[in-house]
Amino acid sequence: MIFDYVYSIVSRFVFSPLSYIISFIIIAILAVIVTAFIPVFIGWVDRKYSARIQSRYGPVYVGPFGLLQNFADLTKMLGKRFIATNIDVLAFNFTPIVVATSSFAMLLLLPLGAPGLEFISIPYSLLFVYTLLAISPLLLLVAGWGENNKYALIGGFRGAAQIISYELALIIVLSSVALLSGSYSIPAIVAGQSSIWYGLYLPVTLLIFIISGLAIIEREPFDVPEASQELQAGWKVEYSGIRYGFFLIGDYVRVTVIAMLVTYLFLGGWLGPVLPGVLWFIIKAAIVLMIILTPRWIFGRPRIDQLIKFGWNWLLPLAILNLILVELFVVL
Amino acid sequence: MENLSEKLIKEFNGKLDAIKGQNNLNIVALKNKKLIKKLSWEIKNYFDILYTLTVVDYSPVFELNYVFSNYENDDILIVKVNLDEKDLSIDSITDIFDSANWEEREAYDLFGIKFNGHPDLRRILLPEDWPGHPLRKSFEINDEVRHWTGLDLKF
Amino acid sequence: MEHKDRIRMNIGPVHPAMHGVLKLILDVEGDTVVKAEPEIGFLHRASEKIAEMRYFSNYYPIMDKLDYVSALNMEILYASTVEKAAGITISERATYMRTIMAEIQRIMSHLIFIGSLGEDFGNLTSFIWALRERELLMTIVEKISGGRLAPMYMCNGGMFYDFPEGIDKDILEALDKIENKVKHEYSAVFTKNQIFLSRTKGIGIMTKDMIKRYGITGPIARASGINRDLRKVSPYLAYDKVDFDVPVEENGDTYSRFIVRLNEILESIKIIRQCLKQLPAGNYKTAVPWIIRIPKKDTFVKQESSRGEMGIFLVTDGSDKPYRLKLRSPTFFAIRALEELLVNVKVADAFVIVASIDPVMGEVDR
Amino acid sequence: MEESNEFSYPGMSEVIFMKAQKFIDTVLNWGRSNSLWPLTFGTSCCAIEMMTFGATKVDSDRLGVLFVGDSPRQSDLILVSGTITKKMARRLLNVYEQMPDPKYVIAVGACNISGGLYHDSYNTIDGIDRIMPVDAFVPGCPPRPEEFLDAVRVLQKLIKENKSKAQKNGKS
Repeated sequence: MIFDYVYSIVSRFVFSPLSYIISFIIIAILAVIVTAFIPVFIGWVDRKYSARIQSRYGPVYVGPFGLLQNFADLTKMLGKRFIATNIDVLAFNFTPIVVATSSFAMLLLLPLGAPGLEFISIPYSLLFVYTLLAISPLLLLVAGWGENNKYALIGGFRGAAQIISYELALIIVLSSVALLSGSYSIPAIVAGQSSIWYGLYLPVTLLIFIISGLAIIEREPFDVPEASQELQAGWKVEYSGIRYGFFLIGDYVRVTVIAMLVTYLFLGGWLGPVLPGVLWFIIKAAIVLMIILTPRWIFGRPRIDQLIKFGWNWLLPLAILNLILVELFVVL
Repeated sequence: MENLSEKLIKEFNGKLDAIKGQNNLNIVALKNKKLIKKLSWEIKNYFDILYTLTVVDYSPVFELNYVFSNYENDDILIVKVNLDEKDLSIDSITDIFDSANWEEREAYDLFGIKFNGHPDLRRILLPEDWPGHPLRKSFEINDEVRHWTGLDLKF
Repeated sequence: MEHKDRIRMNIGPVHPAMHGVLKLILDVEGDTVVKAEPEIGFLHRASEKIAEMRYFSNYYPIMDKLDYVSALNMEILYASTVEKAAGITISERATYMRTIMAEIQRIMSHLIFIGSLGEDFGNLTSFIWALRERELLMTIVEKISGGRLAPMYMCNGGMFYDFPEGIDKDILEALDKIENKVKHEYSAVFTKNQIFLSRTKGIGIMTKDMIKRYGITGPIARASGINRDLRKVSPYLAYDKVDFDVPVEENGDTYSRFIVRLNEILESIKIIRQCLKQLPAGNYKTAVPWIIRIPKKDTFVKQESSRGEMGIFLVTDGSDKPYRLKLRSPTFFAIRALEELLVNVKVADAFVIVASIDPVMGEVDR
Repeated sequence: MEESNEFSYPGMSEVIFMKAQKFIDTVLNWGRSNSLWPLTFGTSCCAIEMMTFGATKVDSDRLGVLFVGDSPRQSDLILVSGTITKKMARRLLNVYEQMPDPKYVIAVGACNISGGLYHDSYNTIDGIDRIMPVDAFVPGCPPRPEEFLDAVRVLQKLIKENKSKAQKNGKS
């Protein structure tokens, strides 16, 4: 636990109440660095990877191998002027701020590759992360309303409908994993997989988790709310400058979070022979990340009614059935 | 096809002229523009669609060329109708040939020919506030026309 | 407003999914379109008026920019019209060369269609792949004519240049590659892709009656079971000397329109191969003076362009310029069908249907 | 501007402020020039070549020109490719005004430079610099996709040297 570690160091030099605040500030700075690193690096991976699929090069000139490309994008967004007309100021600004802070919070709660390497540890971290992921329908509706734009409104409605129909499946799947390990805390879940990974004997659960996870973070093929061909950018259509940059950061952070969750819940986290745990974790998470990034570039986009029908008619019953089976398994 | 134009000419005795010998096209000329609807109903038996409608400005006369075609074979029939400059109006044939709808709107837009009974006779290609009908021979493309942007610019 | 839960969406003329500058005014209830009205005219460049100011030989660049996705088809149509009006006969080699160029252009145009259809239901990769394959043929057009999108290759009486040495080998090589991709890769991305099937099958159905009512021709009509292709009905150029089929589908939905065009690519490949085999020696050009005068007459020529039946009504009066030139464009008629076609579909499907019509606004607005 | 004859040295704080401002400008210009997200205002023939510019052979993404295909709000660069007719001109201006500053314009094709083929048409705008400030022109009818790369390079250079129209007009 990084916070405790920092606090123990700081409290040697500064008296108690102040040291608490100082260590919070240090943690915040560290978290910002980590959070800023993720969109820059994962975004670069995404762009390069998509370029390779499309037999292109992708960014080349900015930094070595174009590594700084997304950093340049964010820098540019900082320097953009703000432009919007007839917006609901509160609703308009609410969404990017919450997206940014919830992305921070998710990374604060998740262990970064080894037990004890999380910024703040609480016993129900998994539930908390789920809550932060599932906050989006509210955000989408508020943003779509606040932007005073028809595309955004339709996008917001679509997004809320989509996420509500998939988040139920996600929480049920999470519960079945928690049931199996007897805990909502990630280290305990990982420790429960020391004999065999949950993903190996719960492959259906893993599949449901990935699908509903993709739907919740609106990654293609589930990007119906922002459907750039129909709704331009859907509920993001009016956002410019760094507000849009927050969404960019939020997008990539949430993709990373889903990849990390898959690794922790189903692929044994940092468990693995010979190599150190962190390395194992990075290898697993990278593979999962690549798998998650791929559908965007090879699938089209289903229609919103097909998507929701799939969610309610297939995914949710399957998840419930899965939960019952796991429960039976645990009880017997 | 020769039969068709002859048959049509017989039916509309005196009102329809045959023009032959031009690139093997079936061309008939309709003398009285009020008969265009009757003729269209007759043509509907043989042809499916209005292929295109060409207006030619021989001021003071505007010549309308209705080109009919069908899906089964290669035949086309051209019906020529002359309109006088003073009375640029003719009955619309949209209720007979639905494909004439936008062609007639285009003729209205570019030549200013009124089609009586057209369901939605508006400009189709040019902005609503465009002055004049540009494809007429009398329309002169001068600097004023070329520099008109329809915008209220300050610089 | 009487309907309180209706939203009016003005889509286009600037919209990532709009083909060119088509504007759609959609009345939307929830996610369903209840009323649609296409609006055109945003690319009306006055091609017909300009024709009255240009010599017959100087009008080719404008023809190029009409249907800019299949520019060579347009050039060939105009050349045929002028030659018919002026009584110029072209050599047999020229007809074969024109057939080859027309079919190359048809493949390129259909590739763009396939790509943009893929893009409109969210698959950007298919679009970039289609452009990649198109680039193979683009290189060949570049080698032959020197131009890319607007090649300016045809002229009155034939072509400006002969085929360069060894081009047939290049063409065959490119065709092999494209045939391979179309048969294998595209079927994986499109015809075997469940999402694509669910997005296109049974969507935007055009009945035979609707096709005839609106006067729609070309691949869209053939997708609805109307077996009409001017290349077969009234063969021009060298189409009566080659063997090819006309792909026809019965359903009339978006999927059929896609399959018809996909199969047309394969048929075009067949035609080009035969033409290259039969290509006779001889003149590629009949000597025609740059400025010609055509006596007073009406000429009407129609040909099968990649989008349907394109026609030119040429009125000449004995001068060196056309007196009136009217272009009959196929998508001008097809776009009007959108008012009926888009009613009661989902907003997302509306875009796929528009893409399946494959409009090129340069040709619609002229 | 009033001219003053007296010459005074800037104070320490002013120097630091100016230096800091210059540093921030340099960083921002670096970001701006390397991340030009285009709004693809494709109306006609040039639009097809513009797509080729983003596709396999030429690949605009190498220069950071990412075709997001999104709204004007998120774009920095408007690629006006294709003839602008009079009906379209007001839409073009409308879209241009929806883009946040600093924004740049590249006019593609002969029609947008001078009218080109359609110079004697009654319905086209002869050169869009008549209605909006243009940073770079791409000649050709239509231009080859490689020429787009050149225009982007020119624009990047202009931005880095603080010479683009947006920066000159104080809108950065």
